[in-house]
Amino acid sequence: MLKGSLNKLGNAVVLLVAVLVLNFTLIHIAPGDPVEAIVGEMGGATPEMIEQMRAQYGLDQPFIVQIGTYLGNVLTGDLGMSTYYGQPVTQLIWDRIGATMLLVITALMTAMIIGTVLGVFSAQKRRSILSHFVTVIALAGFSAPVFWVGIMLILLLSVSIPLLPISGMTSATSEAGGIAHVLDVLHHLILPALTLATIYLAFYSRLARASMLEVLGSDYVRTARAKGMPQRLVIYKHALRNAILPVVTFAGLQFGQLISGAVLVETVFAWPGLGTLAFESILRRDTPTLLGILFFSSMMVVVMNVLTDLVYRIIDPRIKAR
Amino acid sequence: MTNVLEVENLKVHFPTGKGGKVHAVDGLSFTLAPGTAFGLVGESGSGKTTAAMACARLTDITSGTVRLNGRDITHVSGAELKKARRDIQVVFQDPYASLNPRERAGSIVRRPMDLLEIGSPSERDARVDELFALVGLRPDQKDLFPHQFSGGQRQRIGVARALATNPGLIVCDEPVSALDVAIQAQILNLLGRLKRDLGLSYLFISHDLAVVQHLCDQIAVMYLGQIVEIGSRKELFTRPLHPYTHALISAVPSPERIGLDGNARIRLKGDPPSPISPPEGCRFAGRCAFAEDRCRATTPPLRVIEGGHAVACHRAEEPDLAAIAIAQAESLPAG
Amino acid sequence: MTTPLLSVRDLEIAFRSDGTDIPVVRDLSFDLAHGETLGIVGESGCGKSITALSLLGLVPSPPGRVTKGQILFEGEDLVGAREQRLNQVRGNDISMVFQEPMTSLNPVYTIGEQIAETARVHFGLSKAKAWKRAVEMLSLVGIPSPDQRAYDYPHQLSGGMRQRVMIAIALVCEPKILIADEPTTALDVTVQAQIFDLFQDLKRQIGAAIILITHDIGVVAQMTDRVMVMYAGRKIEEGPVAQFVRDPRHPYTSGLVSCIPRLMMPPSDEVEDLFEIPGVVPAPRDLNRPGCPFSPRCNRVMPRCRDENPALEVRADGRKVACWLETEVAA
Amino acid sequence: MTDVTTTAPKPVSPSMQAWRMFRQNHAAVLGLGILIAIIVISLLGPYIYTVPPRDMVWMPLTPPGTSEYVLGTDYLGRDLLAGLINGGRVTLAVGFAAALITVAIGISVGALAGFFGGRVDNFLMRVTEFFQVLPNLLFAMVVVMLFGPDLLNISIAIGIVSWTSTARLTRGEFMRIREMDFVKAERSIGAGNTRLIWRVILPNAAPPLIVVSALAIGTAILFEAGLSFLGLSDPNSTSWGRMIGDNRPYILDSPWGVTFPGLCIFLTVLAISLIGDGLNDAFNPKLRER
Repeated sequence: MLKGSLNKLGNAVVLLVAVLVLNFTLIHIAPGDPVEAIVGEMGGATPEMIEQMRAQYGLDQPFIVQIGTYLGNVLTGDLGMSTYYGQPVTQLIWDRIGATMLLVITALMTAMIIGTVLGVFSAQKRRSILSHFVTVIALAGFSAPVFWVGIMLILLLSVSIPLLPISGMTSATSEAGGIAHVLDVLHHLILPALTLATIYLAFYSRLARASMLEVLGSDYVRTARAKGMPQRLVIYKHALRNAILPVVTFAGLQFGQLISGAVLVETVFAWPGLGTLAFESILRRDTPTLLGILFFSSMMVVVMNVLTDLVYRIIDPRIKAR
Repeated sequence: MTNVLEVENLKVHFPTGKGGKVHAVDGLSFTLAPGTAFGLVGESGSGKTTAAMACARLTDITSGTVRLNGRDITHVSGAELKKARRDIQVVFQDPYASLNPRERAGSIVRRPMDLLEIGSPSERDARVDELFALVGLRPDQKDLFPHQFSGGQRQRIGVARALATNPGLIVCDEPVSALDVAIQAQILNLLGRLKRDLGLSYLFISHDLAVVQHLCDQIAVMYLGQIVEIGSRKELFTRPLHPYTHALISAVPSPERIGLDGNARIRLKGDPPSPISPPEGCRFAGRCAFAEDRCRATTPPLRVIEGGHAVACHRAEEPDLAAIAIAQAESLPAG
Repeated sequence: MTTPLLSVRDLEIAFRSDGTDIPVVRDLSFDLAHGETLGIVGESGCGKSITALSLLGLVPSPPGRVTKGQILFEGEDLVGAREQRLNQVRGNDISMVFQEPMTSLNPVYTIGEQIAETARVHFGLSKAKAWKRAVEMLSLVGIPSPDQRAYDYPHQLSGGMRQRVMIAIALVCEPKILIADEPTTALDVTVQAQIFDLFQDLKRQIGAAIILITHDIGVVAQMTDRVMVMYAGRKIEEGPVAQFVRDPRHPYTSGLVSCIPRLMMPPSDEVEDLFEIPGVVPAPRDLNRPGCPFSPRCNRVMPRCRDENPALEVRADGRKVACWLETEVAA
Repeated sequence: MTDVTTTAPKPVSPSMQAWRMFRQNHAAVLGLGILIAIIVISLLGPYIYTVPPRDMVWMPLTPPGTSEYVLGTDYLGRDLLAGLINGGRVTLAVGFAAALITVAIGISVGALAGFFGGRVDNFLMRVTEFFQVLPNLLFAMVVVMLFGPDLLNISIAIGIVSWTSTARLTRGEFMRIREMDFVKAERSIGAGNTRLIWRVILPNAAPPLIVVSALAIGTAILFEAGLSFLGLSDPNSTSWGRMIGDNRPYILDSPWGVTFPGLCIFLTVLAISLIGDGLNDAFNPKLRER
C-alpha cells in the first residue's frame, strides 16, 4: 500500500518537472522574449543595452543551458522576479496561496458532501421531486458560466438583499483580530465559496446519483437484502462506501478544474488569492508570475491526486492500480 | 494424406503486469486428421482456448510450430496469412459478442469473402444465400441486425460466417456453452451434420465432457497448459488413465446418477494452481489423491500406453486407479 | 395433516412496461415440505429466478411486483408483508445463494464481516461472538484455515471459495429454507462437484429444505427429491425426480431430458443426432395468444393445443402435468 | 429448424433504435430546437438586425425597454441586443472549433492507447496524465497570453487543455471492445489494424463518444467565456463572455449588461447538455429508468 503511494509520488515529481520544461519551452518558442517586454515597459533601449540585458538574463546561452539553469533555480525555490511587482514570484505566490486554499477547500468540501448527499437520496427515490430537482440542478449547474453565477449572486445577495459583502476577504475598516477577524473572513468567504461550490455540486450530485444507482442494482446489494439487512444498513453500509469511490476519484481528477474555477471566482469577488494574481499578471503581461502560478497550481493538483489516491486505498481494499 | 493441423511443442506465454509470465499454453503437441473432430477439454485456466486461438493465429505464439495442411503458418504474415485464413475459420463462444452489432447478418456472412478476396461480387452474394440455407436461416433475414436474432440463430450466423471461405478446418471455441439447454442440441446437430456432409474438420474446445464425447473423434484433456491425456474417443472413455480425467468424468452430473453416493467419486481438493508460477513436477500433484513424492519431483512425460492413447502420469497403470475407473464406468450408461 | 413449510398459491408476478402489466409468472402453486429438496427446471426466461426472488420479497420493483396470489411461509402470507417483517424472514428463515459468486459479495468488506453481520442482525450477537460464529461457518463450508481467511476480502478468493462464503452467509442463521439459484453455473465442473457435495453434507447437518433452480437435468437428477418444470411462466409438470428422468410426461420435459448429450461409459460407436426442441421460449408479451404456449415448438402438437391452454391435471400416480396428451390418454 | 415465425421483421439498425429513443425524449428535442434557433439567429441575425454592435448608438447605461434598443445599452452606449446577436457567432465558432480539436486529439490518443496497449498505452497515458495535472484554464491563459488572443489561438488553447477526458473514455471503450469476440472474428477473416480501429471498433465505441463530443462543445463555450471574461479575447470581435467581462465593473449601474450575455451562454450550453443527456439515454435504453 505504501509502496503504491511512493510510486505515485515519484510519478508526481516527474510530472512537475515536465510542467517546468513545458513552461520554459513555451516562453522560448513564443514570439518575443522577456527582454523585449522589459524594453517595451522602459519605452525603448539601444541595441547594446538589449544585448547586455540578454546576457544578464542568460538568454544568449544555448536552450539546454537555459533550461538547466531554470530548473536549478526552481529547485532552490527561485521562480524568478515579477516584472510588474518587482518582487520574487515565490514570495508573491506564498502571500496569496492561503486565501486560494481556503476558498478551494471550502468549496470542494461543500460540493462533495452536499452533492453526495443529494445524489444518494435522489438515487433511492428515482421518481421523487428531489430526484427531479437534482437532475435539474445538475443540468443548470453544468451549463452556467461560474463567473456569471458569481455576479448574479452578488446582484441578488449583496445588492438586492444586502446580506453579504460584495468583494474582498476582509472589511477594509475592520482592524479587529482574533475571533472577530475569523468571523469577518468567513462572512466574506460565503459568497465566493458558494459560487464555486454550485458548479461542482451539480457535478458531484449527478455523479453520486449515477454511481449510487449502479451500486443499488448490483449483485452484492441484492445479497445484503437477501440476508435481511435493514434498509438503513443496506444503504449506508453496503451501498454508500462503494458508491463514493468514483466521487473520490473525480475529486482528484477534477482538482485542476476547481483551481481554474477559482481563478474566475476570485476575479469576480476580488478575493486576494492566486486567481486575482493571475488575472492581474495577464493585465500587466507579467509572464514569470503567471508561469509561477501555473507551476504552483500544478503542484497543488499533484498533491491532491496523491491524497485522493491514499483515500481511495483506504476505502477500497482491492487497491486498484490507477 | 496430410494432416489438417499439426501442432508441435506449442507455447504461449503472456507477460503479466508485474514482470511475471503466464504460461497459458506450455508445450502442446497434437495432430488432426482430415474429416475428424479433435476435442480439447479442460477447465478454466487450462489454456484450451488460448491454444485454439494460437492455432488460428489470433494470439501471438511464443514458440513451437503450427502447420496447416502441411504448411508452416506459425510466423506467416500478410498475403501468406490471408491465404492461411481461408482454410482455418473460427466459431466463437458467445454469439451475443461475436457478431458486430452494427452490421447486417448478410454482410457479416459475406465479409470473409470480401476481406480474403474470394470470388466475384455476384458469386459472393450467391454464396451468402447458399450459406443461409445451409445453416437453417431464411434469405429474408439477411438484412436484419444481430440484436434481432435469438441466441441460437446468432450462432447459426457465426457458423455461416466460418463456412464462407469454404475452409477445411473450423475452430469451435465452446460453441454451445453460452446457449440455453434446448438450443444447444440445435447447434450441436448442425455442426455434426456439416461435418458429415462437407467433410469438415473441427478443433473443438469445451469444458463439457459429454459434448466432447458426442462430437469428437480424438480427445485431449488439458490441465494448466499441458495435455495430461490424449486418445481416441473410444480409448479415452473406455479406459481413462489420468486421475484428472477420472475426476472430470465423475464430476459430470448425469441423470443416471440419481442418489448416487458421493463416496464412489473422485473429488478434487481446492483450485488449480496459478499458471504464472506452475509447480515443479506434475502440475496436478497438488490436487491429486494419488500423488507420491516422485510426482512432486519430476514431471511425468506424455507416454503412449497403447495405440494412440497417451497419458502424462507416473502411476497410470497401477491397480487402485484402475479400480476407480471401473467404479466410474458402472455408474454411467453404456453406449 | 400438517401445513407445509412453504406453500405458494396462484402466484402471479408481472413487470410493468409502457403502462401495462406483463405477467412473467402465472397461476403458480407449489408446496415445500420440511427437509425436502425441490428442483425448478426450465430454460432461461421461464420465470424460475423471479419466482425465487419473490419468495424473499425481492422482485425488483419498479417495474416488477407480485400481482396475485399468496406465499405462505408456515401459514403466514409473505405477499404484502411489511418490510420489517420480511427482513426478519430473509437470511434467517429463508436464505438465498445466487448464481454469480464473483459479484455477489461486497468488495469492500471482509468475508468474515459479511457473515458475522448476518448473525448480528438476526441473533443480536455481540461483535466478538458473531465473528467467532463466522469463523465456524467458514470451517463448516470447507474453507481451510478459516480464522485467517475470515480477514480476506472477496477479491482474494477464487470463484469456488466465494460461493462457499455465500453458502456460509446463507446458512449462518440455520434457515428453514435455502434457495439456490443456479449456484454452480459460473463454476468449473470439478468445483461444481465440490459445491454439490457440500450441499448434501450441510443438508444432512442443518436439515433445511432446499429449492434448487437449474437448467441442468443432470444436476436436478443428482440433487433433488422432486422436480417442477416451468415453461413461459407456468408450471407444466411436477413429480418425483426418478419419474421425471425416466418417464417425462410433458413433451417439453421429455425434450429437455433428451436434448442433452449424455456421458456414456464406454461410449457408443455411432453418434446419433440429439433430440431438438425447435424455436425459442416466447417473450412474455406474446403469451396472451390462445392455446398452449409450448404448442409452436411441440413435436406432438394437436389442433386443440393451438386453441386452448391445458390446465395442470393431477394424474393417478400423483404427478401433475399440463398437457392435452394426458387428457386424451385418460379419456 | 428455423424460427417459428414466418415473416421476417424489418431491419432495425442500432442507430435507428437510438434515434427513435431520442425523438421520444421531450427535453432533448427541446434542447435541439433551442440550439438550432440560436445557431440560425447567430448566422442570419446580423443581416436582419443591422445595428452595429461596436459603435455608440445611444446614451450609455440605458435600461432595457426604455428606448428603441430593447435590451438597453452598455457603459459605452453600445446596443446590447446587437452585441448578443453578433457575439453568438464568435462564441459558437470558438465552441465548435475547440470541441473539434478536443475530440480529434482525444479520440486519436485514446484509440491508439486503447487499441495497441502496452508501451504505446503507457506513454500516451503519461502524456494524458500530464495534461490532466495542468489546471486547464491557467494553462490556456498562459498559451493565449504568450501567443496572442486571436480566435485560432483561443480555440487551440481550449482544445489542448480539454482532450484528456475524451482520451480516457476512448481508451476505455477501445480496451473493452478490443477484447470482444467480434473483433477477434474480424481478425480471423483477415482484417488489418486500420480496418479494426476505424471500421470495426470506432463505430461501436461511437455512442459514448458522440455524447462527450456534444458536451465538449458546451464546455468549450464556457471556457471561451471564461477566457474572454478575463480579458483574453480577440480584440477585433465581440463574444458573450467578453460582454460580461466588459460590463462587470458596471454591474451596479447596468446589471442587464452582464445578465443577458450570461443568459445566452447559459441557454446555449443548457441546450447542448439536454441534447447530450438525450443522446446518452437513447444509446443506453436500459438506463432510461434512471
